[in-house]
Amino acid sequence: MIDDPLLKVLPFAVLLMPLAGFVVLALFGDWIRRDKEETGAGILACVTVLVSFGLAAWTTVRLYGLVAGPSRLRFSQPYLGFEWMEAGGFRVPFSLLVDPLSCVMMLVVTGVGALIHVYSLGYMAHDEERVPYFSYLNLFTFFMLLLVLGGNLPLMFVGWEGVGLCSYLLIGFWYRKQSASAAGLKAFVVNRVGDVGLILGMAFMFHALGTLDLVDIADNAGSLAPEALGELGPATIACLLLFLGATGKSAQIPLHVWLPDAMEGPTPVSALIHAATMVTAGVYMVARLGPLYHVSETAMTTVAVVGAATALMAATIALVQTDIKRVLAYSTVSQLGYMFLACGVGAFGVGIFHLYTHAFFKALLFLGSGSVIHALSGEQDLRRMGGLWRRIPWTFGTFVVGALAIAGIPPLAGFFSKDEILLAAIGRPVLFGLGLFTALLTSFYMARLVFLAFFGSFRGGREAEHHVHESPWVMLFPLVLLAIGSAVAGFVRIPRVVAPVLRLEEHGVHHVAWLPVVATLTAVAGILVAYYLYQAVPGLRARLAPALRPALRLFEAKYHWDDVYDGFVRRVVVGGSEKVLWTRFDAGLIDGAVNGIGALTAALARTLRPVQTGLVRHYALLVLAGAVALLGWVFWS
Amino acid sequence: MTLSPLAQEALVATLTILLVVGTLLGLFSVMTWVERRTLAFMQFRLGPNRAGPFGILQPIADGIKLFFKEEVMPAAADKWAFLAAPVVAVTTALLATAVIPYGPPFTLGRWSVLPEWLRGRTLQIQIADLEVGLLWIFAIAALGVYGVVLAGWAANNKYSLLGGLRSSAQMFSYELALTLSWIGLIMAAGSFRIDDIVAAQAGWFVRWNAIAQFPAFLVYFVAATAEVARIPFDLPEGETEIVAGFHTEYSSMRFALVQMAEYINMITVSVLAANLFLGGWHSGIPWVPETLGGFPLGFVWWGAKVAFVLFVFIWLRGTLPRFRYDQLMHFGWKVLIPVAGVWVMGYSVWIVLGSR
Amino acid sequence: MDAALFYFFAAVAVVAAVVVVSQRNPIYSAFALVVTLCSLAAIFGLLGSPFIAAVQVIVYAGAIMVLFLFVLMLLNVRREVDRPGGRDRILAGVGLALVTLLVLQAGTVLLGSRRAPAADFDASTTEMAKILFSPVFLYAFEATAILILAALVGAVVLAKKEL
Amino acid sequence: MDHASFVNHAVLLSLILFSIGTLGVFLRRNAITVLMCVELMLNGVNLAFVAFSRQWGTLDGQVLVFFVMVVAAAEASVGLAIIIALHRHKDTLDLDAFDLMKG
Repeated sequence: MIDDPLLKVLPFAVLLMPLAGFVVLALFGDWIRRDKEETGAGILACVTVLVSFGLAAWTTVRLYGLVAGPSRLRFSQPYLGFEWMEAGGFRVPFSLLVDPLSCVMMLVVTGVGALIHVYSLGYMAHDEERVPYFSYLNLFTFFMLLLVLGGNLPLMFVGWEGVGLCSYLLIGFWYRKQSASAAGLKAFVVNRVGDVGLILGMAFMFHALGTLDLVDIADNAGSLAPEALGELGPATIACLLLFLGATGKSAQIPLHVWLPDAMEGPTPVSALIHAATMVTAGVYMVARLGPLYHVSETAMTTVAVVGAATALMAATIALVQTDIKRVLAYSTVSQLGYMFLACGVGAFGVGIFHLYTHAFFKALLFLGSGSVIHALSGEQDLRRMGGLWRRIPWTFGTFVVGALAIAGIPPLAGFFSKDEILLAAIGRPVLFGLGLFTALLTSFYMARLVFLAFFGSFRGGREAEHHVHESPWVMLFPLVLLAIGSAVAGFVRIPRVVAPVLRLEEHGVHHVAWLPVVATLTAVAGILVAYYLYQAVPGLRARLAPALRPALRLFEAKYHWDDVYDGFVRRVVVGGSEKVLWTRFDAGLIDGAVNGIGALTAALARTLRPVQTGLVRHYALLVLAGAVALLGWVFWS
Repeated sequence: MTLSPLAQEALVATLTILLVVGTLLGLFSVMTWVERRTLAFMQFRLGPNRAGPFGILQPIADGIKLFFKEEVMPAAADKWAFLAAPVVAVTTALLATAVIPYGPPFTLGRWSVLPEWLRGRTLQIQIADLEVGLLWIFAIAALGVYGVVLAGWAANNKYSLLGGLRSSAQMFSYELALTLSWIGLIMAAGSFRIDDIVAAQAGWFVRWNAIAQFPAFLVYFVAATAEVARIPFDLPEGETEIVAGFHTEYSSMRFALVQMAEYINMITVSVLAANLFLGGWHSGIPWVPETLGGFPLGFVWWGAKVAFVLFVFIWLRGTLPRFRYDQLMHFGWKVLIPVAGVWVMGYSVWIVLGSR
Repeated sequence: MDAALFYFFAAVAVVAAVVVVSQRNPIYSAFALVVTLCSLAAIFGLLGSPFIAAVQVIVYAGAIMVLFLFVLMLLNVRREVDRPGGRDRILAGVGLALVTLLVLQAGTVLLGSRRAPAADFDASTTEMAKILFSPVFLYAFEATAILILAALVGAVVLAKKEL
Repeated sequence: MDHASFVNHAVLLSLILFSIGTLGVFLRRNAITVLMCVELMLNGVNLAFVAFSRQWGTLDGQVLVFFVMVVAAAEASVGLAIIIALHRHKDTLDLDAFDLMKG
């Protein structure tokens, strides 16, 4: 156990900075809002997160200096000194966990978060409701930090629900727009389904291991008997239930439907919550509980299959989307599937690695798309863009870096992490094939996006063309930094960093020499196809379309997920509620009981009312009589 | 003649009481003359100088005059209350003097005129040496309000009633500041007993509370002036507004009683000022001997201090105009009490820090 | 000596208390109550509690009763109106009966638990302060400060015509 | 000589005062007098506390007396303020005049 006085305090400081920002903005927001021109609220929010980042970096450096020595370590569990819950053997202290994994997550959250806060200064400059926006953003950062730093599952769950709440608030931020508030509700409701799994999973976990402490879970998991494929042991049940929670938060099949709709929120929110941080919480949780998942073959397989299927499905949907943000949203879903694929084949560190690189380039892409939208005064439709690279060169440049990174072109960040995932999956031909094919699709749809948006001629009309303008420096600055990050982040070997946390032996990495070449070629191929279809020979698309019609129609309908859910909800839930719960249960039983009690009380009151004469002396007499009676009772008994 | 110890105690106590009350009553008469003379000098007049040398017999003349005047009682007055009020006033005024030490403890010489058991005995002119001395004074001062209220109410005269209300409001407003100004002294001495507070001021005169706790002294002096309704705080008897306040309807000996109560109160606060703030019977210079030829010099220092404070009261009367009533209340509640409160807090912090 | 004083003050207190209740003029009641309070203070002193005795006079006689008198004068209350009526008489009868019962009950209990005074008893101000500022009573003591403040504000709000 | 032998009688005195106060509370119609009678009751209780404190040789009773006084002060100030407000409202202090449950 690392016992360092500073590490007992620093994580709390990291955690509480954004909370402080939120509290100040929430309490004194009206006062700050009074001056219309100033951006005080935003600057305050940025400063708190930046300070938090600085403290996180300090924590990391400190920790790194301490763990350089022995390899088997129990990591620091700073403890606030009070139990949050305690009942019998069930004990939940308010403790945080500082280890390399949470440090990586913490740095990603605060680092990317800070850049997005800064970006928001520019993006939200003209919004009336800046103050609530920044306060939500700060609150989100706090909960996200709680999620990644929480030392036990219940604490993590608090963060988990908190980010869900902030996500809901921010998706529906422009609540006057019907679709936005609907999307917020959808995200919330869909996530609830996953949360049920999470809570049940926690309960099972406690049942199986007798602890909810993350370090203890990792330590005790090894003592459980391995459970083979199809065997329904406690670990399998717990893992599957928890994974249900993960699919909710991380938008995996079957609970992925909320994420594309979540794009109704402001673009920086999409970048922060729905690309870089919150949606990766599921991956983080699975990786964090890696030692437990290892016990259950079933769970591992489920994770891998769901991940791969989601990756492929989302990538195919992304091919046909015309909304720039929706393309990126499906891309996110797909990349999250990738991460789960990595986890499912046992390479949890690699999953985290991809999470980490993905945070850079996907935040970059979202912010870049935000910059494009900003430049076009709110236009999001790819069909009304084109030729923008000349007009907004900085946005274009950084966007291309991000696109190449996600496509997996060396030496950008995406190449390394994707290469590692494929390497980890190489023993499973089907999964490997799916992964490789998804990589091809990824590079294809990203290239399509770039070509449609930035090349060719402008299709948005002459009037709109005049207004196209490059974004202010507060927006470009984070883009540049993220572009640099996307370029170099891959050189940090995250899997090795987090290995001690995951209790994984440093298995001999057998390099497969041809894999990088194949992966690169796949990516290049995707780009080339896109180039031919969208740039060099535009007519080719029309000729190919009839042949692919059924597939394209399926993609455009998003595999009918929403229709199925809609049908189910409308028939079963709404119908059942109306016919049984509302008319019978609510109106009949509950209302009847309430009204009955009310009537009874009224009747009783009518009989007792004469007692209330209103004369003080009568009351005094009664009090005295009561005292005499009481004294008599005490005396005579 | 030999007496039992209990009888000895009783005899000494009775003598002390007689001495104190007699002195106070005498001092009251003298003070009326002193005040009039002093004021006259300040205003380039002569003042009463006819009766006796320098007019020193003037108080006796006044007394005789008042004694022979007709007593008038308003028809609508509440008889018993009207008669009781001056008595209550004088009683409370005298009760307050019971716990005050008058001068230092002294040892009687072995003079042959004294009975055997008194020779060489150490005595102090103090009626009761209570552990809660200052609290007693505070309590009795609180009761002093009743004389005023009763007098104001009993006469059934609106000027009296208003005067009574004003007086009582003023008295208990300033009582708070008065008491708060004592807290610092009590903390410094660690006791409510007045002798202890005097003892805590022994040594160099910088240890006198008037210097060591200057703000408290300021508050005390102002509040005491208001408490005994002296100029500039003599609103209760502001003759331009409410005739003579609560004692408008009093005449003859009852008027004299009311006056007596006021003068005794003034003497009490002066003695308290000397005892609590001006070092009591300590000379303020350590090398001055305590006795001179068997005579305790403390009486000299103590008497000088009391006389000085009394003089200042008269001096104020000759110098300052009267406050307006709202100014009076404003000053008492919003200036004096906060100052005293802040001083108490600051001083207690100082004590806590000092004890570290 | 002490006992004689006690019985004297006890008699004064009881007589004055009867006057408080029987007087129709509330001003007389108030003065009678002051007398009761002061006699009680004397009794407290005789029971060896000088601090409580002083506080009794300061708080009750010096503050609370002055407040009563003030209000009486402010409202210029003279006499309670006579209003003969059966209701009052019934009330008085029932009240008297109940009080008698109370006295009988409590008296039996109290007389049954006679107890000689403790041998060592030190109620000096210092001892009082020690117990008052001990953790047992400290928070209650601080709470009374808040209570007084609240009462002050409440009284101002209630009694003022317009704020 | 046991100089506080009258302690038991002090307890009785407290009972007497309490009863007189209680009687006053319903015999008097004047609101202020009633309030004074309540003070009388409280004082009876205070005396009991002091007497018991003397009997048992502990100071807890005295501390409670202190608290009772504080509460009595608060009660009197608020009570009198209410009486002033009532008097302004109905121009009387007769308790029986205030028998309406609303303004």
